[in-house]
Amino acid sequence: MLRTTSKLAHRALTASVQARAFSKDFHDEMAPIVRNRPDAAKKSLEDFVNPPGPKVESITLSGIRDEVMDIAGIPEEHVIQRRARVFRPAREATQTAWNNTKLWKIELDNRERWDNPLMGWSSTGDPLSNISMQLDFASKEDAIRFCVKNRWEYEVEEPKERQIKAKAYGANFSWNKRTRVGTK
Amino acid sequence: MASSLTGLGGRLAVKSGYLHSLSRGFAATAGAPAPEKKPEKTTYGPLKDQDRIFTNLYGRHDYRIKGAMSRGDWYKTKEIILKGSEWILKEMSASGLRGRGGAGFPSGMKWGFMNKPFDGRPKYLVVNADEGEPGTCKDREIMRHDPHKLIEGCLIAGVAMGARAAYIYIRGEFYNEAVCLQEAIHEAYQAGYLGKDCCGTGYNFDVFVHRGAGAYICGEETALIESLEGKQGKPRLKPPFPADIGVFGCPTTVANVETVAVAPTICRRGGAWFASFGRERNRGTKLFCISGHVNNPCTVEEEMSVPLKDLIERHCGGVIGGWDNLQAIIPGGSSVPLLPRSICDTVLMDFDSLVAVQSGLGTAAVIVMNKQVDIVKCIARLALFYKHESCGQCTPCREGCSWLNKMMWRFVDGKARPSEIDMIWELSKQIEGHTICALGDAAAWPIQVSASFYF
Amino acid sequence: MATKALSRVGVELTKREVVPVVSKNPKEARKNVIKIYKEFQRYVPTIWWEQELRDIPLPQFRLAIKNQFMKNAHLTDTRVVDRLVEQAKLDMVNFRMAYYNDVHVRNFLFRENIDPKPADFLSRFFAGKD
Amino acid sequence: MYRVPQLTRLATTGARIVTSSARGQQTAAAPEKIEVFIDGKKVLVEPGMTILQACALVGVDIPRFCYHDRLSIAGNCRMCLVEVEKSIKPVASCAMPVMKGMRVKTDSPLTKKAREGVMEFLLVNHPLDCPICDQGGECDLQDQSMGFGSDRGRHQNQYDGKRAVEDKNMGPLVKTSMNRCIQCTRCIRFANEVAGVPDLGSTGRGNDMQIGTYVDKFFASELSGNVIDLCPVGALTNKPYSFMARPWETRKTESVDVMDALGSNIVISHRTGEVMRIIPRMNDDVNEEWISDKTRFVTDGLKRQRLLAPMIKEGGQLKQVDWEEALYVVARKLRQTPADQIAGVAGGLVDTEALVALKDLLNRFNCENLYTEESFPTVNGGGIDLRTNYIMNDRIMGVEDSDALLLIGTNPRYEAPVFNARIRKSFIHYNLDVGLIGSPVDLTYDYDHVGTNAKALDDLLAGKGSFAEKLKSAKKPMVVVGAGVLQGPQGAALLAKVHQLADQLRSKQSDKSWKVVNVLQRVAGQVAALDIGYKPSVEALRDGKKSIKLLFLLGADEASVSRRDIGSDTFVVYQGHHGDAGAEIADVILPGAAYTEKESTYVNTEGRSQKTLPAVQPPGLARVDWKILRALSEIAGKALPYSSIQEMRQRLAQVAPHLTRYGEVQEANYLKQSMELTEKSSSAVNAELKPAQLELADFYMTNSITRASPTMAECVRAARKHQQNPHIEQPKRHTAASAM
Repeated sequence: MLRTTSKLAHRALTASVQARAFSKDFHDEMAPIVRNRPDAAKKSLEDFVNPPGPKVESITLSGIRDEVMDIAGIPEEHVIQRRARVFRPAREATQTAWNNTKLWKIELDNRERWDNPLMGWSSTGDPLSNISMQLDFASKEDAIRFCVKNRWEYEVEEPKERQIKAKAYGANFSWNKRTRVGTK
Repeated sequence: MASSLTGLGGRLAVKSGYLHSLSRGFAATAGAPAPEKKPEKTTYGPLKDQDRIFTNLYGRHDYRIKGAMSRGDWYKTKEIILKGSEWILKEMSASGLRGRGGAGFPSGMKWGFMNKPFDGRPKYLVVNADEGEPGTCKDREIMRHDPHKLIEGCLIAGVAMGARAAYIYIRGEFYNEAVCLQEAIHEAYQAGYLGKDCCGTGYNFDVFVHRGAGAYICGEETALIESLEGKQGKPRLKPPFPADIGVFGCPTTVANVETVAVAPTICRRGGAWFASFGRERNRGTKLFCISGHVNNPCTVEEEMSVPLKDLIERHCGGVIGGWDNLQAIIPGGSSVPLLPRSICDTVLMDFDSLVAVQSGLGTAAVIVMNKQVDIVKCIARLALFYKHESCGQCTPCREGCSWLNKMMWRFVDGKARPSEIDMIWELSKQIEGHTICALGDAAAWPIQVSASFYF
Repeated sequence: MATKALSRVGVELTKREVVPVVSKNPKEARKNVIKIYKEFQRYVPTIWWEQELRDIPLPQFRLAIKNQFMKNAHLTDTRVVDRLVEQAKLDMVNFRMAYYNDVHVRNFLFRENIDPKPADFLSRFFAGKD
Repeated sequence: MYRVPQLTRLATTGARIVTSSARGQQTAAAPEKIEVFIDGKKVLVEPGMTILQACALVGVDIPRFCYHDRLSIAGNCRMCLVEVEKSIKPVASCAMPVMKGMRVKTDSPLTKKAREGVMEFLLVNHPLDCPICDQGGECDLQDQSMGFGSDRGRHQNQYDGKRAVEDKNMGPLVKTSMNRCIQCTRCIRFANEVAGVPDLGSTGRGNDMQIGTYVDKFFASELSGNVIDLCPVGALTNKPYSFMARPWETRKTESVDVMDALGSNIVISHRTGEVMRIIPRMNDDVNEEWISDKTRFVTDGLKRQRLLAPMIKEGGQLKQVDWEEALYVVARKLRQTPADQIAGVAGGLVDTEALVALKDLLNRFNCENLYTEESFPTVNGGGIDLRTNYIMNDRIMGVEDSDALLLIGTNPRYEAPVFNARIRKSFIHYNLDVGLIGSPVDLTYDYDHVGTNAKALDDLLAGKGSFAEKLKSAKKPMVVVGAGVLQGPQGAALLAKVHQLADQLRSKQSDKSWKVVNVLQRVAGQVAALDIGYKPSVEALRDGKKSIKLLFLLGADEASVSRRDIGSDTFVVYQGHHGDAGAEIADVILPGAAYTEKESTYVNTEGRSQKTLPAVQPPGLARVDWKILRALSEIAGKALPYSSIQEMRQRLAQVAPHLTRYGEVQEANYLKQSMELTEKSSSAVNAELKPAQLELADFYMTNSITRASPTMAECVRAARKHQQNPHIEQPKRHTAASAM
């Protein structure tokens, strides 16, 4: 008896919770729609592209591009002394898919890492060490552009393209070639 | 005979119309020209005694060369050979013979594939005598009681395709049959029919017997080739087809024992004679092996297109408990879907009519099940068979067959949920058509069909 | 800094259209810079006195402030200049409100408590791995 | 000896043009391409390619398990099924050749359904080990099950159970977990085709099919580790690395291997400043995608026996000091010792930067006594003055074009396993004929054994024997001589003979860029050392021929110079990374960095300069080698003019420009001059050509890093035990002596 009631109570509770939860997203007769901002209106794509408001006249700048890097606050040793390697990652030898090799990456020269002698936590003196893990570029030019912007010296490593040579299943059974397969 | 598996591949192909066009092409070139078309027969069977090809099917006579010659074997073989490959192929095409191993591919055409210009590789005929299909016992009868028909057939087929040698891959369990066959080959060599300058024609031809090690999958032609080469009997992918790269990397035709064994008689009596039996595109006579719940299980030569009911009533003394006690029939060995009772009344035993009822002629091994049978258990037993015989090379068959097997036995024990009936049907669909060879298909079909009829 | 920056590999000279932040042209930007610069120089004696920085001669202190501005003299992008001006204004507030105290000033303007990083090869070699 | 940069440069470009035009002709002669449509996209494909390859051309990755680019096609996993128009069944794209006008759909519902079906079957018997599986995170099955797997299994585990397979013991390198195996047979094909040891195979059939070594035994191959990479699931994993790290936790540094002279490209996985493992990086010109077991499993050797701090010997005991003190002591010695009593010896693992720095340093003290531990004949054929004499002129790739290969006194199987795999590939696919002069060893392929003595070369020169015929009729013959047999007094004469033979073969060549003569070096640093002018022999130092008072050992660990040779009053400075033979005799030890810890240049045996990148920091107080020398120079008062790696590279380019053209091979073009300088002798060279590494147990420990590695020690033990097993049959190879 007790079990049934508790069950019922539980069901009622969940129902009410659900109703409340749903009322946020769906119109429900039980819960009237409350508008917090009466002037809210749906924006169109055009509104985002050309936002309404006073137009600011653009100015023409001539001079050094990416001058903003001067005030980016990056310590000088991470700008001047860094060398970047622009490369396309090799296919993981442990896997056969090629999709991860279709992008370009940047890797900066390796800086000091050390272990905490007590806990074994590892640290690095390099705030940019994650770049090769986090940044993907669609093309070499993009990656170079990024290096240029950050004023890193860079070198581009051209990837070793794989060669696709025609291969035939029939070669396994060839009568006069050494490609004959002996074991399965 | 596992090569009947390929029959089911053929069945698929027929569905798509592929084989239709092939057979039509074949009929147009080989069949008589349209104007004097004979009226088609409407009733088929029983076969008259004088039309039987395998006259020592029951072993009542001598199987050796003397007895064989008294039954007409090796008669004018030299003349047949001297008529040449073209003529033999023409007769074979005219006879309308379709492969007896199950696939039912027109033999004349198949043998003709081998007539490619010589590229330095010898050609081989491989005779598939690995008769492992549950319910099938026709090749065994030929090999132990009429081996000379097979050997002469090897020679004639070999000449037709320009083969250097024939390998007869005989099932390992057929010890006595291999002995008989080897004995017969020995006799043929001694009589000068085989070896160098066979029958005095100047043609060199050898026949070798290779005993298998007892794997059902070795009845699949490419697995058979692998096994013949001394490797594990695991099927190859196609293409390349054996006619291109076969045994030892050379062009090869793999033919069933019965197909090869009927060839000499066709050549002697003419393709037209053979074509006078059976319906169009299903010509000739055929060995039927009837087993299961009939009063008198037997192997019998009958005309193609004989009604299933006639076959059982006439030769086997009917179903145990009477025709009304019939539950289902597997018409062509374990790898074809079974027929429920209602279809059995009228269906004709040939390639096309069985395909029309979603089954197949296979090896024409008719397995009769009456109503005393637990059909689910029967199917489960088949699933166990296929699980045991799967070669393990490709994923769907390796994993699927054992899964199906486990599920089927749960069905037998009643430990399954009704929803699993649909699931097993889906699983069998996942196996079918995704495997290297047709064993996966063969394992899937009985379950598929029974899932739709009986569960 | 300026020459160094120019000599870097990637820096390119361009001409392009941008949306201004505050100043519409370099002239205006320059005016803003000078304005805040003057403000600083006027306020320097106050800091110098209040923050107990009298051990540093006042002209030197003025020079340090000037250096801070001259450090960025090479900038041409008005938006960057605007941003630096805003930063200077904020510094000004910090001074006025005494959020900066003498230690900040000494470190910031005179690098007093900051050890220089080893510059030559040998000292870098002895100091660490890079 | 420094080369004239301009000349070499001109010569190279000329040669490059030749090769490229030759290649151009080849493509022109290629058969007409056929047109197929992949997902509606037209692509022109060479006839004979498979659908899967055609898809790869347009960048469509077909999921696969059994197919591997460098193995034969098996077609058994069925994951690569695609829909082809006009075919009712989906076809296995890995084995199906393309046909004209074929329309392939790689993303159709039929294709997807087929793959989903296969995936479900694969997962039925695959254990849910992912959380504890070493392959987790880099598992093809895991990845593809995200794409094609169901969110829940339909397998009734409680009734039907999963397959359980006993794990196999394949030795100390490859860990097996056979429950996870999906029977793709990649490992079997690798062992049989690439490694050439038919140790792996399948037993049983159907669901009971198992992959294994048939009987419980060591997977005795020098390339065995590659099956770990090949395995698309976690059935074969790295035993020393097991449960060490997850792939997503590690950082990967692309680098170059130094265990042999090939310079195999590798990726170093490291975490928390520790090298976790080494895996290969694809480079078709060098190592395809294989690496040897030594390369892969040496990682634990990098952590043991390391020199962590500078040390000075005081009263026979080495005492730890700081860098200032150690460098000061060495600098003082350097200043005090007369120039002709100073000598430097470089070992085989030393990088080019350090070699140049040491040479520059000693040169500043007017010392020219710079030697390499590995010796090489200096007199004949221009000796080491001409680069053709000591590099592999026809390149590693050249083996694939070659049609007859003569190996002289080398056992490439253990000296350069990946090169040997390339020879085997050429043997299998391009019908390469191989001949061997030297100890009859198992090379994993058939060869004509021409003789064990160098006298056999004279027979070849005279055109006697069946292999001489083969060499003569070959369009592109290659002669590869092992650097091992060129050591010692007979080396020069032997090299002259080799040149004579090569010249004879070359005279018939139409392709003048084909050089025939090739040297297979044994150590990674040798070509660079010779390029920048080290004298390749320490003979001069032995037996007190020179009174050396200050000996600078730069990573020289092969005990080529012992205390006995130099006398007890010689001050020995050892700079290197491992406490091995060199450190043993040292008075001062300067701890250096191993190849995983520095950015450095190595030139491989074909003259290809490649770059290592630092994965981790040198341990303890150890420093990058060239920086130590640079610091020493400054303390000694003659500072070297480079203090950053860029400046160092500029110096390298100054010394020899090819050293900084990374990834490229600098061709050597003074063959004619070399021939003119060769002293032709008609007398036969009587020397037994016996390479140092004859069997697998010899392979594992060849340098200071491998000698420090417990894994390698275990391998040696396993290989010896394997050798003694009376029940193991060696694979049959046709190595009959060619009929003379």
